[in-house]
Amino acid sequence: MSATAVHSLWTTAADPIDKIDAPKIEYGQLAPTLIVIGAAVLGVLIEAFVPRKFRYYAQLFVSVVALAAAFAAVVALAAGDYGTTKARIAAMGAIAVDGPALFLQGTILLTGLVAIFTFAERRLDPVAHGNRVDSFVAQAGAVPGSAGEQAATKAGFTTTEVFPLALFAIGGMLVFPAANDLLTLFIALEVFSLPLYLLCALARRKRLMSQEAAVKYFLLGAFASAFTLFGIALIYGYAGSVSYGTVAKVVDGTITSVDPALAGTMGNDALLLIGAAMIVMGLLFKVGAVPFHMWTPDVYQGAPTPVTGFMAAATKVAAFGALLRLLYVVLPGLRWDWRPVMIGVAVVTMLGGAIVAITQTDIKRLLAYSSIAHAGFILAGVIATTEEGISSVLFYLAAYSFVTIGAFAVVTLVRDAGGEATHLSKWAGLGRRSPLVAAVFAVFLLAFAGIPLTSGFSGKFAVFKAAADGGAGALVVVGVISSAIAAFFYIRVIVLMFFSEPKADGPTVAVPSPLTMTAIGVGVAVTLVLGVAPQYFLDLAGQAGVFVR
Amino acid sequence: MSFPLLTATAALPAVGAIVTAAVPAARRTAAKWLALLFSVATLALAVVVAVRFDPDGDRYQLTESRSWIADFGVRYELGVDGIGVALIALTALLIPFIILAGWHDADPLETKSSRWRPTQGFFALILAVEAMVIISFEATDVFLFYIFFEAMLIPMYFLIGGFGDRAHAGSDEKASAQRSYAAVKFLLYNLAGGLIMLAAVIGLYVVAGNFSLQEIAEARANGSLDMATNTERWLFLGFFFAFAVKAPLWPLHTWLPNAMGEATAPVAVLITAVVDKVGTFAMLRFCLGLFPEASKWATPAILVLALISIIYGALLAVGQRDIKRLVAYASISHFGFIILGIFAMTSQGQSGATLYMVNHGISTAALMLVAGFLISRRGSRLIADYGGVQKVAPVLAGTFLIGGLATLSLPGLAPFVSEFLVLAGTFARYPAVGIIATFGIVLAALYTLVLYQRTMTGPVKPEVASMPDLKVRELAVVAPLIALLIVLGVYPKPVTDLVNPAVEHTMSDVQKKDPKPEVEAAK
Amino acid sequence: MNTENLIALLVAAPLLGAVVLLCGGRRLDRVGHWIGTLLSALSFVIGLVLFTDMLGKGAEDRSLHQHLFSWIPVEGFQADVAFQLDQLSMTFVLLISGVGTLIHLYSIGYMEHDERRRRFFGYLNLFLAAMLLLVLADNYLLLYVGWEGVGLASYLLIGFWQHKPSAATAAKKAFLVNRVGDMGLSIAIMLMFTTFGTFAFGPVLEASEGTSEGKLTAIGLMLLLAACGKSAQVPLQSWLGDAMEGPTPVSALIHAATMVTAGVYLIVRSGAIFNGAPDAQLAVTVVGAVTLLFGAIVGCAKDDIKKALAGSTMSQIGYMILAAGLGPIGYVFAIMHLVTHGFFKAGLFLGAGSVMHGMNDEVDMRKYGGLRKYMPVTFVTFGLGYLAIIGFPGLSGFFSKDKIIEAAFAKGGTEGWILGSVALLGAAITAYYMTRVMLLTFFGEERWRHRATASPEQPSAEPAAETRGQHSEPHPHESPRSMTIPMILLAVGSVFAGGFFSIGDRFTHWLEPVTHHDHGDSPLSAATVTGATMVVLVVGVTLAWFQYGRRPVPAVAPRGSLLTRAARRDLLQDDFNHVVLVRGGEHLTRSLVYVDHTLVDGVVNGTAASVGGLSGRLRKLQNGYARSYAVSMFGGAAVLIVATLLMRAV
Amino acid sequence: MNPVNYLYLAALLFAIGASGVLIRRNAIVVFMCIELMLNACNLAFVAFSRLHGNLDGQIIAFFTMVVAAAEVVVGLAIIVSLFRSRHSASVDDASLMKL
Repeated sequence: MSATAVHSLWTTAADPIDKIDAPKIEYGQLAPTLIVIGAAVLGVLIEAFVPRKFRYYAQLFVSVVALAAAFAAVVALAAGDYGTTKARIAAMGAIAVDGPALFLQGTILLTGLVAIFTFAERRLDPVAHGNRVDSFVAQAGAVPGSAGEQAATKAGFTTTEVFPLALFAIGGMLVFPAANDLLTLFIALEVFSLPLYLLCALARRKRLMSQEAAVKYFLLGAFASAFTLFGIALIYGYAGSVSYGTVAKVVDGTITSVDPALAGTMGNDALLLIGAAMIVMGLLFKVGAVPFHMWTPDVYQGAPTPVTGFMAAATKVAAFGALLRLLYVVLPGLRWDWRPVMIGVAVVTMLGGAIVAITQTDIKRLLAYSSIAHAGFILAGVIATTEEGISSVLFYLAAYSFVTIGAFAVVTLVRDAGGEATHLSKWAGLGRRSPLVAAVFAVFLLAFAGIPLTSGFSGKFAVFKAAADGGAGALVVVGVISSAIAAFFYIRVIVLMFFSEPKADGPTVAVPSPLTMTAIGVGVAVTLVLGVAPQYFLDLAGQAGVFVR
Repeated sequence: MSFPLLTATAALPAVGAIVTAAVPAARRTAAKWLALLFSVATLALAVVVAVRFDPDGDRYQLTESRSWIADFGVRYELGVDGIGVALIALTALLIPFIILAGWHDADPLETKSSRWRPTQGFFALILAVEAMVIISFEATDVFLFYIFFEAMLIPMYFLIGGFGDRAHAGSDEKASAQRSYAAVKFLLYNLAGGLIMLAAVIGLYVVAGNFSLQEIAEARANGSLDMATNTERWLFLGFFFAFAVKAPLWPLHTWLPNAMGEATAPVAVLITAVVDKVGTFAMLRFCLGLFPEASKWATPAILVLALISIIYGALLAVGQRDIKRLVAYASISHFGFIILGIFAMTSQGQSGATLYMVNHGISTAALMLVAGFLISRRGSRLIADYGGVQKVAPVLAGTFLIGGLATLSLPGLAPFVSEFLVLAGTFARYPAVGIIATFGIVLAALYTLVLYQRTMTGPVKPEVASMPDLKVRELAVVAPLIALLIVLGVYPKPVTDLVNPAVEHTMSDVQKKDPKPEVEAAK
Repeated sequence: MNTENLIALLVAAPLLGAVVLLCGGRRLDRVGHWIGTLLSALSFVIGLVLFTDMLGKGAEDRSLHQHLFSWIPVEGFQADVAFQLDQLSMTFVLLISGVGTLIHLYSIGYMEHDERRRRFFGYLNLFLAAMLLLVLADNYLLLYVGWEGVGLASYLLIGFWQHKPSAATAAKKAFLVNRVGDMGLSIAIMLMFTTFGTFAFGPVLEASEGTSEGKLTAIGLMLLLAACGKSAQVPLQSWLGDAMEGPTPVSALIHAATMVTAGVYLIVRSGAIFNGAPDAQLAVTVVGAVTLLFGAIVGCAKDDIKKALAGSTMSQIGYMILAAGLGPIGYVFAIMHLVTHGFFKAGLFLGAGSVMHGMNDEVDMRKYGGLRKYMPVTFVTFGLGYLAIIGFPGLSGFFSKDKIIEAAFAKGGTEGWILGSVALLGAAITAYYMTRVMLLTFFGEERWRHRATASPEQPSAEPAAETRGQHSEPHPHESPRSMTIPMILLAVGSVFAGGFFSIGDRFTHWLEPVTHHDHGDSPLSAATVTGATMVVLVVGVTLAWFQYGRRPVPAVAPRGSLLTRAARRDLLQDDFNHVVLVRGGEHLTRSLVYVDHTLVDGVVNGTAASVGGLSGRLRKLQNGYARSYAVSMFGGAAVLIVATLLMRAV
Repeated sequence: MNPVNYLYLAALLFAIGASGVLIRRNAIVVFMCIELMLNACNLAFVAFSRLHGNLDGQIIAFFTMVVAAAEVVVGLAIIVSLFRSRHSASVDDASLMKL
C-alpha cells in the first residue's frame, strides 16, 4: 500500500474535530441486559456499604428483582414484536434484538433466577456456629483448613459476592447470543467467563477440588479465548471489519472488502477459513464439544453444585446462541466448508460423551459427560442449517437447561458427613429411603435419556427431525445409537436408586428450604409440560427462529 | 363431539394408577381393592367399546381427533378396528386377574422403612401399563403410538426390577442382582428397538409430512405419496425391528426368558400376555398398513425367522430347568406362530394370528399364574424341586394340566382354533413353511407334558408333601380363565366375526388375495 | 320327532358325565361310578333308538345329518360343528357305547378299592364322548377334535396311577407318539383345504374323484401317518405296549376295542381318497402286513399277559389296516373284523384283568398256571375269546379274519400272493401265541404256589395290591359279578357276532352304501383259503402245545434265541427310539440352550462389554492434567483448521 | 518492509505462547504464555488495522488489553489461592479430579 494513504489516515485522525455526535443507544431494547448489569454493580456497592448481616438478604432481593424485571423486559420486547417484525440491530450495530436473542435471553434469565434460588439455599449444610450457611466458602481468601478459615466460619462470614458475580455472568450471557460484532462477542465471552471462573473456586467443602477446578477452567478458558481472539483478528484481517453484517457480505462476495484497494492482497480465503475455525473452536469449548470438552467433567465435579448447575444450563444456552448466530448470520456463505466439519464434531461429541459416561462413578461427572453428549445432539440441530434447525435448537436449549438445573439441585440434597455424597455407590437404595427425591431425579434422568412424555424426548425429536429434514440423516442414526448407549448409564443410576439395597452408612436426604424446592419444582414442571404439551413452546421457538441481518 | 369413549377407556386405569399410588402407606389393602376396582371398571368400559363397535361398519370407529403437536405434524388420533377391539378387550380382561393373582406379591417385607410403599407402587404400575397398552392399541397416529410404545417400558421396567418373586428366599442379594439384570436387559433391548424405530419415525415424517395412519395409507393408495423402494424398505425395517424385539422374534428374544424368569408370575403374564402383544399388533397395523410393498419384500426372511422362533423356542423350552423360563420359551415359540400368521398374508393366517394373540394371552395367563401359585408354595422355580404334586393338590395339578393342554393347543381349547388357522393360512401360500411349523405342535406336547410329568406326577417329594391346594382367591383367578379357554375353543365365532372384516382391510392394504383351492382353480 | 336331533345327545350324555364327575368333587365319590355307567348306558340306548330308526329306512336315505353351529367361520375357511350318522358311524356308535357300557360296569368292581374311582369314571366318560365325536363328525376338523380328545383321555387313563413313574412316562409317550400321527392328520386337512377349499366329508369325497392322483396320494399318506399313530401301526406302534401300564379296563376299552381302531375308521371313511391313490393304498397294505407280523412276533415273546395281548391287538389291527388298504374289496371286512375283534379282544382283556384281580395283580404268566378250576367263569369266557381270535371255525374271528385273508389274495398279482401269505402266516402265529397264553395261564402246574408272587425286580403293578396281602401266596378266586357279567356278554358276542354278520352277507349289505363293495376275483377259491387257514391254525396250536403244554414252564424265561430276545424288547424298536430320538433330542436341546446363552445372548452382551471396555480406555485420557487437556484442545483446533481448509481444497 | 511480516510475527508469537501453555508446569508461567498469545492477537489486530487503513483493529487492541488486565486480576486471585493452599503453583499437582 502506498505511504500517502497512510499519511492521510493519520492526518485526518489528527485533525481537530469541533463536535462529536453522541452514539445512539436504544436503551429500551437493551433493557434486559442493562438491568442485570446495573443490578450487578448495585450488588458490588452493597458488598461495600451494607453491614454484613443484611448483605445476604439485600443481595438475594436485588438479584431476584433484577432478574425478574429483566425477564419482564424480555417478555415486553417479545410482545412488542421485537422478536419478529420489529427485529433490529441496536447499539450502533453492536447488539441484535431479534427472535433468537430474546428467546435465549428469556431462557437464560429464567435459568439464572432458578439458579439464584439454589445459590441462596441455606438449609442443607449443617448449622455452623449458630448460623446457617450456604454452599459457598466463608472467606475465599482463607487457606482451607487454616485457623483463618475457622475464624471466618465462626464469625459467620459468607461470600455474598456470589450474587453480583452471578449477575455479571448472566449479563455477559445475555449479550453473548445477541452480539452482532466479533468484538462484542469476545467481550461478552470474557464478561460471563471471568465471574464463572471465580464462582468455581468458592465451594465451602472440598475446597482443594474447587480451587483446582477453578484453575483448570480458568487456564483452559483463557487459552480458548486466546484462540477465539486470534480468529477474530484473522477475520478482521480478511474482511476489514468485525461487524457481522459486513463480514457476511464479504464472505458471500456481495462486497469484496471495505477497502477496495486492499481486496487484492487481503481477500484471502485462508485467513477467513482459519479465523472462522478458531472462533468456532472457542465457542465449541464453551459448549463442551469433543475434543474441547475435557475441562467439563473436572470443573463440573469441583465447582459448588449450584454453580455447576448454573454453568451447565446457562453457559450452554448462551454459547449455542452465539454459535448459531455466527454460523447462520456470518458464515452462511461458508456452509459447505463448515458443515462437514461440524458433522464430524457432532458425531464424536455424541458418541464420546455417551461412551465415556458409561464408566463414571461420580454423579456430577456423569452429568458432565451427559451434558457433553447433549451438546452433540444440539449440534445436530445446528447443522440442519434451516430455520427449523434454529427453532429446534432453541427449544432443545430451553428444555435441556431446566432439566439440568433441576438435576443438580437434587444432587445438592443428597448429603453425608463430607457434604454432598456424589459418589454413585452412595446413591444405592435411595429410592427406598426417600422415594420422592429418587422419583424426581428419575424423572430428570428419563428426560436426559429422551423417554417420551418428557421434555427430553420432544427436544430430541425436534432436533433430529430438523437434522433429517436438513439432509443429515446419518447424523440422526448416530444420534439414535448414542442415545441407546446413553440410556444405559441413566438406567444404571435408576437401578442403583431403586433396585439395590440401601447401604448402612448411606447418605441422608436434607430437607431443603422453599428456595431449592422451587428450583426443583420448576424443573419437574417444565420437564413434564414440555414433554406432554410442547406445542405452545414449539410455536414460540418457531416464531423466534429468524435472525436479523 | 360425542363422548370420547376410547380416551376414557385409556384414561380410567391411568387415573386409577394415580389414585392407587396416592394411598397412604398403611392402607395397603385399600390400595389393592382400589386397583381391582379400577381394573374392573376399565373392563366394563372395554365391554362398552366392544358393544358399540360395529364389525361391518367403517374400518376405524369411535374415532377421536384433536390437534396436539402441530409442529411435528402430530395429532391425537384414536380409533379402533376389530383387531384393536379384541386386544383391548383381552387387556382389560386380564388385568383384574393379574391384580388378583398378585394380591400378596408386593406386601412389603418388614425391613423396609415406612416411607417405602411397594404395594401401592406395584398396583399403580400395573394400572399404568394397562393404560399405556390400551392407548397404543387405539392410536391411529404413528407418533402417538410410538410415544406410548416407548413410555410403556418404564413402568414395566420397575415392575420387573422392583418386584421379583420371593422364589429364592436364601440369597436375596443374588436374587436382586439377577432381577435388576433382567430389568435392565428388558429395558435396553426394547429401548434400542424403540430408538431405531424413532429414526424410522422421523424418516417417515420427512417422507410423508404427517403421522396419520389413515392419511398416509390413503396418500399411498391414490399415489399422491410415493416412497422410493429403498426408503420404504429402510423405514419398514426400522419399525419392524422395534416390534420384533417386543414380540419377541428370534434372535432378539433373549430378554424375555430373563424378564419372565425374574419377575413375579403376574408381571410375567403382563409381559407376555399383554405388553408383547403390542409388538405383534403393531406389525399387523403399522408394518403392513404403512409399508405394504416392503412387507411383501421382507416376507420370506420374516417367515424364516418365525419358523426358527417356533422350533427353536420349543426346543429350548424342552431344555429348561426353570418353570417360568420354560413358559417364556414356549411363548417365544407361540409368537413365532403369530408372526407366521401375520406374514403369510392370507385371511386365515391373519385372522388366526389375531385370534392367537387373544388365546395365547389367556392360555399363558392360566398356565403362568398357576405356576406362580405353585412356586409361591414351594419357594422354588426349579422343576427338579417338585414331584407328585397332583397327589397333594389335585385341583392345582388339574388346572395346571389344562393350562398346559391349552399351551399345546389341544383341540377343543381356544388356542387350537387360532393355531390351526395360522397353519392352514400359511400352508395355503407356503406349503413347506406350513409343514415345518407343524412340527412345533409335537414339540409343544413334549415340553408341556415333560413339565407336567416332572412336577405333578411320580412319588410325592417330601418338600411338597404339605402343599396346600388352591385357595378361593386363586381359584377365582384360574377358573374363569379356563372357562374362557373352553368357550372360545368351542365357540370362537364372536371373536372371528369381530376380526374378519378388519383382516380383510389389512389384506387389501397389502393387495393380497387368498390363493384359490385347486378344484375351483381348475374350474 | 325327527331323529337326527338325537345325534348330539350321543356325545352330550357322556360329556355331561365327564364334566359332572370331574368338577363334582368328593361329595360324588359314592355315586360317581353309577352316574358314569348310567350315562354311557344312556348313550348306548340312544344309539339303539337311532339304529332301529335307521333300519326302518331305505338303504340310501339312512344317512342322517345334524348341523349344530358354525364353529370357525373365517374368509374361505368354514368349519362347522355338525354330525353325520350313517351306517359306518352307526356301527361304531353301537360298538363304542355298547362295549363301553360293559366296561364301565366291569370297572365298578375292578376299581372298587381305588379312592380315585370317581375320577376314573370321569375319564372313561370323557373318552366315550371324544370317541363318539370322532366317529360322528361330518368333517375332518371336527374329527380331529375327537381324535385328539381320545388321545387326551387315553393319556389320562394310561397315567391314571400317576404316582408310578412308569405309568406317567407311558402316558406321556403315548400322547407324544400320537401327536406325531396327529401331525399327519392336520397336514392332511390343510392339504384338503388347499385342494378342495373345504374339509367336510361330503364335498371332499365327492371332489376327490376328479382330483390329481399326486394330491390324493399325498393326502392319503398323511392320513395313513395319522392312522399309524392312533392304531399303533409300524412305525408308530411303540406306545401301545407301554400303554398297558393303565388299569386293565382301560386296556380293554381303549387299547383293544375302540380307540386303537380309529385309524381303520379314518382310512375306511376316506375310502374315496384312497381309491384314487393306488400308491397310498399300497402303502397302507404294506403297513398293515408288516404290523400284523410285528405284533404277532412280539406277542409270542412277552411273558406279561397284558403285553402279550397288546401285541396281539397290534397284529389284529394290522389285519384291519391291511384289509382297508385293499380298497372296496376290503373295507367291509376291515370293519367287520374290527367289530368282532372289539368283542373278543375286550373279552380277553377283561379276562386277563379278572385273572390279575385274583392273583394280586401279578402279570407274569410264568407265575400263573392251572387257574381254570379256581376261576371257571373267567376260564370259559377267556377260552371262548381265545377260540374266536385264533379263528376257530364257527366263531367270530373265523369269519372276519378268513374274509380278510381271502380279500388279500383277491387283490391279485404278486402283491395279492405276498399279502395273502403274510396274512396266513399271521394266522399261524396268532394261533401259536394265543395258545401259549392260554396254556400258561389256565393249564399246567400251579406255579404260583410256594412263592412270593411279587418278585422284587418286578414291582407289583397296582396300588390296590398294597391293601391286599403282598408277598404272601395268592388265593386265586373268581371275580365279583359286576366283573363277570360283562365278560360273559362279550364272550357271547365273540362267539356269535361273526356268524350273525356273515350269514347272507348282512354286514356287507349294511355297509355297502357307505363303503361300496366289490368282490375281487380271488385266484383261490374261498374253500381253499379256509382250508389253508385251518391248517396253519392247527400247526400253530400244536407248536404251542409242544412247547408249553408238554414240558414244564421255567419260572424265569430262558435266554432264548436272538429273535426271542429282540421280540421281548419289541424288536428293539424302543431302543432305536431311545438312542436316536430321546438321546439325540436331549443333546440337541442341551446344545441349543448353550448356544442361546453363549451365542445369541453373547453377541449382545459382547457388544455391551466392548463398549464398556472402550469407555474404560477413553476414560484414561481424562488424566486430570490441565496441560494434556490443553494439548487435546490444541490438537482439536489444528484438526478443525486443517479440515476446514481441506473442505475448501476438495 | 512488507507489513505481512508483522502477521507472521504475530502468528509466531501466538505459536510460542500456545506451546508454552502446553509445555510449562508453573501456573503463573502458563498464564503468562496466554497473555503472550493475547498480545500476539493485538499485534495482528494492529497490523491488519494498518493494512486496512481503518482504526477498528487498534481499538480492539485496547479492548484486548483491558480484558487481559481483567483476566490477570481473576487469574492471579485463583492461582494465588491455589498456591496458598497447596504451596505449589504447578498445574500438574492440581490433578485431584481425573478419569
